[in-house]
Amino acid sequence: MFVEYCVGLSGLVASGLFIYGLKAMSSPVTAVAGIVAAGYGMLFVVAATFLNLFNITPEARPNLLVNVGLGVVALLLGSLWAGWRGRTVQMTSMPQMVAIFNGMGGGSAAALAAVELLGNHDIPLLPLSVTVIGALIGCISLSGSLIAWAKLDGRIRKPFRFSGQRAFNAALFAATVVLAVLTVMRYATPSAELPRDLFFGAALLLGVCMTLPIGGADMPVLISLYNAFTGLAVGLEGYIMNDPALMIAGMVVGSSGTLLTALMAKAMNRSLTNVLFSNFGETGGSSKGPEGEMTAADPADAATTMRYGASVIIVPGYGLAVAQAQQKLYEFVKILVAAGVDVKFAIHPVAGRMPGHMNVLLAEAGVPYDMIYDMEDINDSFATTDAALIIGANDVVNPEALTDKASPIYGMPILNAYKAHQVFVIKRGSGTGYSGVENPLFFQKNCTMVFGDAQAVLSKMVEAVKALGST
Amino acid sequence: MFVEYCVGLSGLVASGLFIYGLKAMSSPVTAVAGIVAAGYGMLFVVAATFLNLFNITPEARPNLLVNVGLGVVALLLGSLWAGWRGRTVQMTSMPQMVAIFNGMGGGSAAALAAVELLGNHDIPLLPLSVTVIGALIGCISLSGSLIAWAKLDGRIRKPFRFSGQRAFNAALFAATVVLAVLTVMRYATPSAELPRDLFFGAALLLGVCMTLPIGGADMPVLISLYNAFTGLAVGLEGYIMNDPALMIAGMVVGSSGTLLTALMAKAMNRSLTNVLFSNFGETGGSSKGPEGEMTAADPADAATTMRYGASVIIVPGYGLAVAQAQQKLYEFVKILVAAGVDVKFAIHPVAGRMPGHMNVLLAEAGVPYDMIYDMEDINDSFATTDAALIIGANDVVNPEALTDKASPIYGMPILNAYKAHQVFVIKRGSGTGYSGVENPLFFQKNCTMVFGDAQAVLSKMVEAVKALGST
Amino acid sequence: MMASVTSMTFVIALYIFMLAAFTGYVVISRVPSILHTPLMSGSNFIHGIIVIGALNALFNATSIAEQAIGFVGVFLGAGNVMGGYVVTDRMLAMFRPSQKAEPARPEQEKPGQEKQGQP
Amino acid sequence: MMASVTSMTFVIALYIFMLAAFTGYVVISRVPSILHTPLMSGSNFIHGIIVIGALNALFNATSIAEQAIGFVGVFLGAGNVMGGYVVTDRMLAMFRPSQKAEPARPEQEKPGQEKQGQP
Ligand SMILES: NC(=O)c1ccc[n+]([C@@H]2O[C@H](COP(=O)([O-])OP(=O)(O)OC[C@H]3O[C@@H](n4cnc5c(N)ncnc54)[C@H](OP(=O)(O)O)[C@@H]3O)[C@@H](O)[C@H]2O)c1
Ligand SMILES: NC(=O)c1ccc[n+]([C@@H]2O[C@H](COP(=O)([O-])OP(=O)(O)OC[C@H]3O[C@@H](n4cnc5c(N)ncnc54)[C@H](OP(=O)(O)O)[C@@H]3O)[C@@H](O)[C@H]2O)c1
Repeated sequence: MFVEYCVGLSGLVASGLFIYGLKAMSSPVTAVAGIVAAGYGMLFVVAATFLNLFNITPEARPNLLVNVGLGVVALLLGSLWAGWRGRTVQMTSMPQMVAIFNGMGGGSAAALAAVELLGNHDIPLLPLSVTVIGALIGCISLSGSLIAWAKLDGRIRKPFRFSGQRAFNAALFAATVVLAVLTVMRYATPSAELPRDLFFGAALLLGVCMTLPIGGADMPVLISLYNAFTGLAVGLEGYIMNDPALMIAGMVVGSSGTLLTALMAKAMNRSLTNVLFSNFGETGGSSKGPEGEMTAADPADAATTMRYGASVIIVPGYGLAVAQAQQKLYEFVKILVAAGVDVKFAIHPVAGRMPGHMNVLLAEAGVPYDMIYDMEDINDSFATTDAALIIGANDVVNPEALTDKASPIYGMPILNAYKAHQVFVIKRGSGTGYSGVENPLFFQKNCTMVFGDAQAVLSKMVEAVKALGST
Repeated sequence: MFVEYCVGLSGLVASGLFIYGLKAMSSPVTAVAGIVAAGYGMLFVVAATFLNLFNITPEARPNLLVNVGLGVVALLLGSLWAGWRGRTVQMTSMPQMVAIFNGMGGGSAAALAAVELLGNHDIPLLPLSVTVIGALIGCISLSGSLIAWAKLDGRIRKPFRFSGQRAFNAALFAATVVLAVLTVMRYATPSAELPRDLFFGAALLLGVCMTLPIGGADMPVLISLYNAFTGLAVGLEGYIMNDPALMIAGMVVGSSGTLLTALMAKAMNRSLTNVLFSNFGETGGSSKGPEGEMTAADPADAATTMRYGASVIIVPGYGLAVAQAQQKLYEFVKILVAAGVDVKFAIHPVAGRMPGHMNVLLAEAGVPYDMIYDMEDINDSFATTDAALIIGANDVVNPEALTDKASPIYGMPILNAYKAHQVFVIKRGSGTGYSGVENPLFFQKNCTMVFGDAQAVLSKMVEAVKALGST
Repeated sequence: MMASVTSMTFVIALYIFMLAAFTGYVVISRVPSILHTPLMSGSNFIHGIIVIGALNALFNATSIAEQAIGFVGVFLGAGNVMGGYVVTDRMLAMFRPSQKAEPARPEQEKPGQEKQGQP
Repeated sequence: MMASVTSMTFVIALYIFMLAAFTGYVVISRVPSILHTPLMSGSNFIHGIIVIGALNALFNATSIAEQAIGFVGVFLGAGNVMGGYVVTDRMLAMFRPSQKAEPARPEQEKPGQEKQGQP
């Protein structure tokens, strides 16, 4: 009894700390303290779980030592591997890393369900159903997250599509549900194992098939969705384990993750169904528009113009992240600032491929806060600025979003870079952005293209301005 | 079983609606929908409670009809009386009305506990203790709220104090706790009833004695505190009734009420201990300062000056509520506006005696939103305004708060009415406000006093400007 | 004493209390001070749910004393519910922007709107 | 299978789910979009608590199959916990205003501050 109380109360403390931590994470000022508090909660509750060793079932007692050994080894292996990966991963690969860790959680929930379904415990109908539902969601989250990881990491480059895919997925889903029902009724059937094993296989396959057709650019939204899925699975498995801490932590994540997914989709001007079923992220990704009127310049000329300008606003986009050029960019900016140029960064809320992507990147490069401006705060300044330097951004500066009702991005607020006296654009060629639409800004009179990889171009720019000296 | 499920789920729905309702109440736009949703939740859960009639204990079955009859009569009587009182009460009497309703809730929780303790149910130690603690808190809330009501309603005019009162209260509290412990141990003692009855008596007395010494002006904070108390009592009694809906609703109110109390105290520049133990609200309430330099004028003169001014800012305060003069005030304002005067209302966050007091009053009189300004928004405008009209406000325009470090209200932000070209003050005499400090503004050169009850003075002003015609 | 489908252990009760307390805290923490009074009476209304506890006690009353106290409990609880509701509703009705048909400064009426902040 | 002090009925479980879901909703509803990524990884970390469920299952394993699956479950869960924590911590560290020793625009860093609104 005493042990049970300790374990139960440790879960209470931990779930309280989790909620506190999540709440604290709603502001950058308190966020660090929040995650640390949640971390202590986790440490505490995991440690307390070992008290359950005084309480294991009689049948498991002979295996005690082996089981504990396995548990400790698994804990160490899992946390060391993930800790090492997490420490060393590059900031630009963050989304796929989160995808893996999330998939692991879903897998853990599915494994837990599998253990429950393995032993012929006499589980009543209701908990049994909950177990199976949790397993289904956990499996989808596991295999789906792995596909999302592979896509973001460039292991799967093309979305995998065939005609009738949607019908196939629907049929697969139906089959999985049927297998789930059969699994629940397994006590009534003579051969219990087959439907159960098939069920797990089908659920994993479902996650794969659901994720394959969705474009890589939509993956952040999907990862957030699978995050909510894992939370839900954890909550449901918590119920069958009679562990309210699992239920609470899982459900809190399930609901907050769902909301977060919706908020992300909204910030991208999309709906969730649109993300899941319309494959918008890939259509026309390679369409080329009229190129005739683009003016090109070489990096040194552009850099010199900016060096002798009075003010420059920098608009970073996804291309900056791809080129990993944030350090070089800041180096360039520091030289401009030293030369007396007034430099500001303008960040669009959905620049890049994940929310806050550019803020994270620039923060990593060491750009101070007070140089970074939100869209609302800076949009009026473009008209009075000498030069706007657009680096690997496209959709977020597309004036068509303001004017062309037929455009797929119509209605999205943009950064008014087109109003600047002179606009420089660094990009590799005439590739379109995420939405696949042409950007008329690039054909404007006051716009000069500087073609090349952002990292390479910026290196040349740095050299050029350095060569000018600081006079 | 079916009935039990229905009742259990009705509680689930109701507590969800309560939480939704409270959340919606955090913005004026959604608040009405929120309280309506919570109302439906309550209706639903009360109706579902009657399903428990299929489930009563065998011993109670012979009394079924009588009990149901009593229940229905009590429900009707209680809700009709309270509904009638709630509909007809004047807005200015709102705080004391809330106090009564809150006390009723506390009393209901205490009564529930009493019924539990009456029957010799074999309650285990833990629930028994929870019952008694809930009873204690409920009783304090009941009798304390009644005293608060009596004070606010003018039935008890003077705070009741004697030397050694604090020691007496401490002793009473100790005695109550001892009686509570005896009650919990009643199964061990031969005579069970005596300590229990004494306990209830002592708890009720404690509520009275705690509240008596606190000044009437501090009552709103105290009512909010007792509101949290009742919530806590309800939550605890919910535990012994095995009713999670009660637990949730009670605890939500318990915690939100505590926070609300702290926020209120903070808005008044006080701490909660300060409110409970220092009696600040009454000290020096009748001290008279130097009167020599006050300039007085009669209502007609003051009104005429304003009528021919270009701009007037009106600062309402507690005295407006006392005089119930909000309608007259708006009548006066409408005439000024018709005559082309630019009139604005400036509202201090703690003007009046409850938070948002002035907003409620002016809204009641029909003053449109766009004439009402927050302190931050209007404070810079006083310097460029022809006349400030202060009606029954005192502390909130006291410039001492800005300059005099020794003043008890030092540090409170004020409305800068003293900067206006000309200041008119409507009050009955030279009485001080809530904090009991003299207001140097009234002795300023540019300040003219218009003595009299606000309602009477404003009536005269209305007559005076009407007589001038609208030219 | 009541429905066994809602019976729970003490530890589970603590979890529920924790969650409820936290919920109350978050829900209220951003209320503007102009709404403090309606909020107070609104939460006052909500703890009126004690009336269903009192009703259950009265339904199971076996002695005159229990009936009497139960009756008082239900009466008080019903008063809390109805009074709290009516008073809150009346106050909130005054805050309705439509009342004066002047929907002025609507953006100020959503004090808690999400705002994209700078890190 | 686990401690009886935390056993609960289905209805009680629904109450807990409801409260937890609501809590998650309120807690997140005002997060600025710049924090969406750390928040995602932070909540990812939190559902890593599944590792204690997997640990309990492993501790009670009686067959090789149960031990194997339990081992995998604990491994995955531990990875979720540690990975989620490390990644979140790293990202949030970048948002620390002290990093660049330029505590500029601190008022923008509290996007959700209570604001006295006009009714
Ligand atoms: N932030 C989010 O949460 C999120 C999530 C998912 C999707 N989205 C969407 O992503 C878009 C973001 O807009 P954005 O303006 O940042 O990016 P974008 O519109 O996707 O444009 C990126 C541009 O960068 C260029 N580029 C690629 N690699 C480069 C390199 N190595 N060096 C230089 N340039 C390079 C590309 O042109 P070239 O090929 O010619 O070089 C491309 O036009 C929006 O449509 C948004 O809705 C946002
Ligand atoms: N809002 C809240 O939540 C709250 C709650 C509790 C306490 N408080 C405190 O209450 C104070 C509020 O300041 P306040 O400026 O509104 O009021 P105040 O400082 O209390 O002053 C009220 C003034 O009204 C005058 N008055 C009274 N009855 C009148 C009548 N019938 N006709 C005309 N005048 C009348 C009084 O002077 P005469 O006697 O000379 O007429 C008195 O000086 C602050 O100190 C605040 O901290 C606020």
